[in-house]
Amino acid sequence: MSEQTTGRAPAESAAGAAGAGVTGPRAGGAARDAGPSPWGRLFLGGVGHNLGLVAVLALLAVVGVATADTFATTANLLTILTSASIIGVITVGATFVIIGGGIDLSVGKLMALASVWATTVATQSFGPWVMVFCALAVGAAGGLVNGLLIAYGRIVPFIVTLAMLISAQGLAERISGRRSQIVTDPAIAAIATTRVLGIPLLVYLFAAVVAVGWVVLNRTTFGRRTFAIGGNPEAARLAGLDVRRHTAALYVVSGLCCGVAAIMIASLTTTGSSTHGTLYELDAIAAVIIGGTLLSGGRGTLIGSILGVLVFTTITNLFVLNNLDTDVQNIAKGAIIVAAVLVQARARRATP
Amino acid sequence: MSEQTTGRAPAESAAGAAGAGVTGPRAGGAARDAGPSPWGRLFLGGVGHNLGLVAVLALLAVVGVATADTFATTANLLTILTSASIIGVITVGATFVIIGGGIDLSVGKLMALASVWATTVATQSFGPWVMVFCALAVGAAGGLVNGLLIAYGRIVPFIVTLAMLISAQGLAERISGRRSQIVTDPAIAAIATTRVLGIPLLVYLFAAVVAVGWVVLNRTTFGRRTFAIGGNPEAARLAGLDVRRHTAALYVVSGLCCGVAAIMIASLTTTGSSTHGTLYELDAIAAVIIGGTLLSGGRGTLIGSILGVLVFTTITNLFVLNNLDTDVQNIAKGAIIVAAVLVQARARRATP
Amino acid sequence: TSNAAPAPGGGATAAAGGDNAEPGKPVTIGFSCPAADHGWIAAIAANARNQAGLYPDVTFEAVNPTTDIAQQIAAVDTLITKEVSALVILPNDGSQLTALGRKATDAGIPVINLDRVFDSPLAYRTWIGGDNYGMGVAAGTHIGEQLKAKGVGNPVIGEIAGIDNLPLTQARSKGFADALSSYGYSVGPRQAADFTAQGGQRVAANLLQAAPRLDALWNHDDDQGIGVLAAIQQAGRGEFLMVGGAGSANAMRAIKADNTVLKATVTYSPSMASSAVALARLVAQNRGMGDLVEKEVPTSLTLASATITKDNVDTYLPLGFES
Amino acid sequence: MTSLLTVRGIVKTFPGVRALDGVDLDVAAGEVHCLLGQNGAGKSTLIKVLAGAHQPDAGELTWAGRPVTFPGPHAADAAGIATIHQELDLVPGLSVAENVVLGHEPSRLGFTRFRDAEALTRGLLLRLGHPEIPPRREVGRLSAAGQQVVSVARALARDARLIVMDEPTAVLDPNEVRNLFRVVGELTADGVAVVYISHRLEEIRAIGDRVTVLKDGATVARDLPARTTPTAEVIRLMTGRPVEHAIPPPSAPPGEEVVLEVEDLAGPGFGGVSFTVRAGEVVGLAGLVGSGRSEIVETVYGARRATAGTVRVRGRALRTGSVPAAVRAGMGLCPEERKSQGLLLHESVARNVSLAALGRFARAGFLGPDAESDAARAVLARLDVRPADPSRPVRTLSGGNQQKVVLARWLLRGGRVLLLDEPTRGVDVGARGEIYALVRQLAEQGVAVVVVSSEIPEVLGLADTVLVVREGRVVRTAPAAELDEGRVLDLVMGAAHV
Ligand SMILES: Nc1ncnc2c1ncn2[C@@H]1O[C@H](COP(=O)(O)OP(=O)(O)OP(=O)(O)O)[C@@H](O)[C@H]1O
Ligand SMILES: Nc1ncnc2c1ncn2[C@@H]1O[C@H](COP(=O)(O)OP(=O)(O)OP(=O)(O)O)[C@@H](O)[C@H]1O
Ligand SMILES: [Mg+2]
Ligand SMILES: [Mg+2]
Repeated sequence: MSEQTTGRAPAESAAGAAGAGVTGPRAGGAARDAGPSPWGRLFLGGVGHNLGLVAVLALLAVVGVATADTFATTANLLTILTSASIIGVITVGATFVIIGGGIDLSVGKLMALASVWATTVATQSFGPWVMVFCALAVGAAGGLVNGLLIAYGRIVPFIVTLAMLISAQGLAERISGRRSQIVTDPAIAAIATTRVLGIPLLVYLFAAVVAVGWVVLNRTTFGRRTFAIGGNPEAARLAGLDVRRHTAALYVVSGLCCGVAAIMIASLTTTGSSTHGTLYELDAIAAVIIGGTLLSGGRGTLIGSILGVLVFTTITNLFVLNNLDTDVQNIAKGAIIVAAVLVQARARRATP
Repeated sequence: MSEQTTGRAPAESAAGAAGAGVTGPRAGGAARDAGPSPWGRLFLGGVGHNLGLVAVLALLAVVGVATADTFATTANLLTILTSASIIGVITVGATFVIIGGGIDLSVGKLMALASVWATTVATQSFGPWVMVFCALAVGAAGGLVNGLLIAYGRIVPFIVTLAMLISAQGLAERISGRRSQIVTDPAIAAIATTRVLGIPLLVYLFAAVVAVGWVVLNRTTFGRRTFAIGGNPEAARLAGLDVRRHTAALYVVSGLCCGVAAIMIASLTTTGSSTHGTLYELDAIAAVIIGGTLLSGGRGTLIGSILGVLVFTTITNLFVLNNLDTDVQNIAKGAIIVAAVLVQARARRATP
Repeated sequence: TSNAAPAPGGGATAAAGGDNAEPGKPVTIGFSCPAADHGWIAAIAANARNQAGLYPDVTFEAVNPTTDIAQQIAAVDTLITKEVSALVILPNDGSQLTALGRKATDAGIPVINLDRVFDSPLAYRTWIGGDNYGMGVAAGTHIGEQLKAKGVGNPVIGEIAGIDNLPLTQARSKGFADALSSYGYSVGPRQAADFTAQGGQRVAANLLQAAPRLDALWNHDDDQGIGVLAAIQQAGRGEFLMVGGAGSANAMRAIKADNTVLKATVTYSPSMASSAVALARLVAQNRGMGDLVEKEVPTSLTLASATITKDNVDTYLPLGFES
Repeated sequence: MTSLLTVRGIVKTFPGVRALDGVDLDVAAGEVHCLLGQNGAGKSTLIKVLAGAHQPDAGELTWAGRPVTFPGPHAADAAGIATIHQELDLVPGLSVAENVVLGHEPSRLGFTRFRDAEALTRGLLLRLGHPEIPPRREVGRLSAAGQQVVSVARALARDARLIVMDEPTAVLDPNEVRNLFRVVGELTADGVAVVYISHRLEEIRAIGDRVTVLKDGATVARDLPARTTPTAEVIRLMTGRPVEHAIPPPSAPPGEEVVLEVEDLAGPGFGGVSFTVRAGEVVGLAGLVGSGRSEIVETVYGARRATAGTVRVRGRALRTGSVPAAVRAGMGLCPEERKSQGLLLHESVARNVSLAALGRFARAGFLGPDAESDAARAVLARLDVRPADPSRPVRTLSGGNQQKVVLARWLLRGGRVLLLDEPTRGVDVGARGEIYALVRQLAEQGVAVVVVSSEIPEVLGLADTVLVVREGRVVRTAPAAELDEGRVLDLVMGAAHV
C-alpha cells in the first residue's frame, strides 16, 4: 500500500488514488487475509508487509560479505545485534506512540536522564535492583509528564516532547554535574558482558522487549485500542474509549522503554551520562517510518520498526568494517536510506 | 481555533467544536468577517491569532527588564534581532513547507553545506556575487532534490529530508575537510558589520525575507495554493492544481531560504563550516508550530512563526544576560516552551 | 587562512633523539579518535598519521573517527581483534571507554591514552595529554598580570567556555578562576558555547550585551574564537583584552598582526598526537625514551600550556593548527 | 436530442476491483440527467472519469461531437465540465472566495485579485440564495450545509456546459434543496446540462428529465423518462430485486419503563431540552440542518459537555461529558459523519464492529487470535452486511454497508439506548429499507431509540414521538400520529415561513 511509505506526501494521495498501486477494496485484500492460522497470519503480515526491508537487509548483507571478510562471522552479527539492542528497545516504545498518532522526541534524553539518575552514588549504594527500579521510574515519570501535557494539557506532542528533551538534558547535566558517572555495581556491569549460549544478555533483553511489545500491540485490548486511537481518535472516542488516558499511557510505555534502555546503555558503556542518546529521537522515528508505520498514526507493524533499526545498524557496521570516513559514511547513508525506502515501496506495491 | 495549538491531540476536536465561536452559515458571524481592507485584515489576522505569543514576548520582556539592566537597551534588542535573523530566515522557508503539508529536517545542514560551498578558496576567488550565487544555488539544488524525491518519488518528507540532512552534513565535511573556512571577502564579511541607521544589515535582510515571504504566502496565487495543497491535497488536485510540481517548489523555497541563511551565517561568524546549523531543524519546526501552524498542514501564519523565533531568541538572551548555567538554562527552557504554548492556547480559546 | 592546504602535521613531529630513531622491530599501531568538525581534532588525526609516516617500522592502522561512543567501541574492538601491537586512543568520553581500555590491556595490547583520560590506570599503559587546569591557570595569570600592570581595580572579566559537559572544560574554568583569585580578581559573566564558530558568535554577541564594559575575556577555544571575534567586531567593541585557547594558526596570525582584541592564546597543542604515536612505537618495541635514563616509557606525561603573545608568536606559528 | 456527452463502454479497474464494467451514458444539452444506482454501483467513479480525476482502462468519451480524453482534472475543466464531488472537495483553511476560484484565481503577475474573487463569489452566493455567507469566511468554519453551498458555487463559477452533481442534497434541508433546484432550472434553461446523482428518488422525479441506472459498474437501463417510470421499476433495476422501500409500521406499542430521561439539557447552541424515551420507543428529532440536533444527541451521549441539565439512564444520572460513562450505562451512538466520526477506515470490518465491546473478547486484557471474528460474523449476518467477510477492510464497503457496520458495533455491545444521527444519509434505497427494519426490530426488543433525520417523512415514519427542533430549542413534542409533513415543515422553518 503506497500510503504506508508515502504518508502525507501531498499529491500522492491523489496520485495514489489515480495511479497504480493502490490496493482496491475488492482487491487481494481477501486473499491476503485468508492466511494460514490467524496467529501465523498476523506475524507473517508483519514480515510480509516488510518484504522490501528484508530485501534491503539481504542486499546489505551481500555487500557486507563482498567487502569485508569479517562481516559474516558470528561475532560480527552479534555485534550488530548488540548495537541494535538499545535503540531497538527505544524504537519499540516509539512504535506504540506513533501508531497511536503521536510522536516522542524526548526518548534519547529521557534515557540519558534515567541512566544518570540510576547511577548516582546514592542510587548505586542501594544495589542493582534499586538502580533498575530507579531507571524505570524516571523513564515512566518523564513519559507520564509528556502524556499528561499532551492528553490533558492539549499541547501538540512535538512541542511537549521537544521541551522534555531540552529539560531532561538540563536535568541530567545538573544531576551528574556534567560528568560521566561510573557504574560500580558488578551486577549492572555484567549485563553487557554476560553471554548465555554465546549470545549477549543485551540481545536477549532486546528480544524480550520486542516480544512483549509485539504481544501487547497485537494481542491485547490495549494494543488494539492504540491502533483505533491513532487511526481515528474521534471515532475511538465516540466508541467509548478513554482516548486521553490511553494517549497518556502510550507515552508512559515509551518512557518505560527509555528506562530499560537506560539500564542497557549504563551497562554497555559502564557509565550514566547526560551525553547518552543524542539524536536517538530522529533515529527511532526514522526506523519506525522506514518500517512502514504511518507518521499520522493508525497503521504499522512492530516487526517493520525492528527491521528498520537493523537496517540502520547494519549500515553503520558495514561502514566501520570498511573503515570509511565519517563524511563518506554520511553521504552514503543518506543515499542508502532513500534507496531502501524506494525498494520497499516498490516491493509493497508489487504485493497487493 | 483551538485545533491550531492542539493539533492531533485526540479527544480535543470534539471538545473544541463544542466550545464557543461556532458560527453556522446563517449565524451572525458576518460582522467579524467584514474587516477593514483585505491587506490590513490579513496582517491583523496574523497578529490577532497570535495574541498569546505577543503576551508571552511581553512577559519575557518584563522578566528581562526586571532581572537585567541592559535588557531594554537598543543594543541588546538589536542583538536579539540579529540572533533571530538567521534561524528566522530558515523558519520562513519551513513555514511554507509545513503549511504545504510537508516537513523539512534538512534546513540546518543544507545551510551548512551552502556556507561551506560558498566559502571554499575556489568560490571566494570569484568574489562576493559568485559566493552569494553559489550559496543560493546549493540551497535551491538541495531543496530541489528533496522536492523531487517527495513529490515524484513519493517518499515521506520526514525520511527524504532526514536523509538529506545526513548527506549534506557528510558533503559539507568532505568539502571543508572538517575545518572552518574563513571568509576573506570583505564584502561578505561586511554584511554582518554594516549598520544602516544604526540597525545591522542582517536585520534588514531578515525583514526583507519575511516581507517577501508574507506577500508570497498571503497575496499570491502560489501562496494561497500552498494552503490548498496542505489542507486538502485531493481537493487541490481535483481543482486542477499541479500538486506535485507545487510540492517540489515548496522545498526549493525552503532550500533558497537556507542559501540566504548560509550567506548570513558565513558573514556573522566569518566562516563557512559543517558545524553550522546543528539542530536548526528542530528549532525551526518548533517556532513554526508554536506560531500556530498546524503540523499537518493547511493552516498557519508567517507572523506566528516569526514570533515563535523571537520567543526562542529572547529566552536565550535572557539566560545569558542573567549568566545562568547551561543546565539550568535547559531545564527552564523546556518549562518556558510548554508554558508559552499553554498561554497562547488559552488566549486563542478566549478570542474566537 | 585555513584554505591553504593544511601544513602536514602543523610541523609538529618529534625530532627523534638518542637511538630512538633507529628502526626497531616492525609494529602496527592502531589509532582511534573522535570525529569532530573542529580544527583541533582534525590536527590530532593528521599529526598522528604524519608522525607514523616518519617511521619505516610502523604500520599505522587508523579506524574511522566517530562521535558515537558505541561506534568507537565497535571500531576499537576490531583493532583489538586484529591484535595490533599498540593502541593510541583519544576517547569520545574517557569514562565510557575505560572498560574497553581494560579489555585491550588484558589482551596484552599496550594502550596509549591520549588526552581524555580513562578512569582507571589499569586501562592504559601511558597517558599523554594537555594540562587543562594549567591552561586555565596560564590564561588567568596572563590576564591577571596585564590588568595589574594597567592598574585596573575591580575588573570585569568574562569567560566563554567550550562544552560545559566535558571534564576538560570544567578543569580549564577551575584553573582560570584559581589563577585570577590569586590577583584578587574573579570571573564575571561566564557562558558556555559549543566549540563551533556559530556557538561562539551567538554566546559572545549576547554576553557583550550582558557586560557593557569588559576588561578581559578568556575564550577557551580558538576555533569557536573565530565566531567570538566576529561578534566583538560586529558589536564594535575593543575596550578589552582577549585571550584565546588551544593555539590555532589563525589565532596566532591575529596575535601577530595585533589588530584585534586578541592579544594572547594559551596552548593545548594537538602535537600531543604525534608524541603519542612516538610513545606507542617505543612501548610496542619495548624501548625507553632516549633522553631519559629509564628503560621504560613513563606512565604519564602532562604537556605544559604555553602562553603565546606577540613577542613569542613566531616560535609557535609552526605548531599552530588550521581551524 | 443531440448529445452533448456520449460515454461508451467505460471500464475502470482498481487493483482487484472492476468499479466500472462497460458504462454507457448520453447527456443532452439542457437536460437534467439522473444517474441512479446502489451504493458502490460506480456512480462516483464514473463522474471522476468524466472529471479527469481517473483514467479509464477502456471506453470512449465523445464531447460535443468529438472524441476526447481527459488526462487530468484540468483537461475536463478546460472542456467545460464542472464537478461537485461527493466527498466535499473544499480546502478548510481557505476562505469561501478562495475556494470558489481555486485553480482559476483571477490574478495579475501571480498576485491574486481578492476583490474580483470576492465579487464573483458574492454574486454566486446570492444566486444560490445564500447572500449571508461571507466570502471571506474560512470554509472550515461553515456547517456542512454551508460547505455544500460553496461547492455548488464553485461549480457555477466555471461557466461550464455540463455540471455534474454527486449527491449534492445529502446534507441540505428542504428549503435549500428547493433553492438548488431553482438554480438547476435556470441552468438547464440556459442550455447547460446537469448530471444529477441522488439516493432520494423523489428528487429525481422533481427535477430529472432522463434516468440512467447503473448496477455493479454497468449500465442496466438508459434514458428512462424520469417523471413517468414507476419507482418500483427503478428500484428493481438498481437492486435486481423488488425491494420494500416503505417504512414498516410498529408492530407493538412501546413499553412502560422509562429508559432515557433528558432534563433541561443545555449546551452551546441549544437549551432547555427535555424528553424521555421508554423501552421500545422510537423518538425522532426533526429540524433543519444546523438546528442543533446533532449537538443535542452528542451532549446526551457525553461527547460534548453540557452547560446545564441531567441525563438519566434507567433512573441513574450520568456523569456529564463522559462517553465511557454513557457507554457503560448502555448507550450507543451512530454519529452523523460515518467516515470521520464512526469508522476506522484502515481496519477490518471485524475490528470496527468489536471496538466498543473489545473487553468482552479479552481475558485479562489479552485477546485470542481473532477472538471477535465469530461474534462479528454473527452480527454482520444478522444485519445482512454484504459481503459478510469480517476480515475485509471496512473502507472497501459501500456507504450503506459501512453504516450497517457502525450499527453492528452497538448491536454487538447490546445496550439499552441507541442514538442514531442521520442513519440513512447517503444510503441507497435497498439498504435504507434494511436499516428501517432493523430500527423496528431493536425497538421490539426493548431498546430505546433516538433518531435524528433531516428527512421529515423518515422521522414521521419511524418515530413514535417526534421532537421538532428549531435553533436549538424544542418547539414541539408530539406523537408522530398527530403530525404530518406540512405541519412539521412549518414548525422547523419557524414563523417566517408559516
Ligand atoms: N465542528 C464544528 N465546527 C464548527 N461549527 C460546527 C461544528 N459542528 C457543528 N457546528 C455548527 O453548529 C451548528 C449546529 O450544527 P449541527 O450539525 O449539530 O446541527 P444539526 O441540527 O444536527 O444539523 P445536521 O442536519 O447537519 O446534523 C451548525 O450551524 C454548525 O455550523
Ligand atoms: N480509489 C479507489 N480505489 C479502489 N477502489 C475504489 C476507489 N474508488 C472507488 N472504488 C470502488 O469502486 C466501486 C464503486 O464505487 P463508487 O464510489 O463509484 O460507488 P457509488 O456508486 O458512488 O456509491 P455511493 O452511492 O455509495 O456513493 C466501489 O466498490 C468502491 O469501493
Ligand atoms: Mg458515490
Ligand atoms: Mg447534525
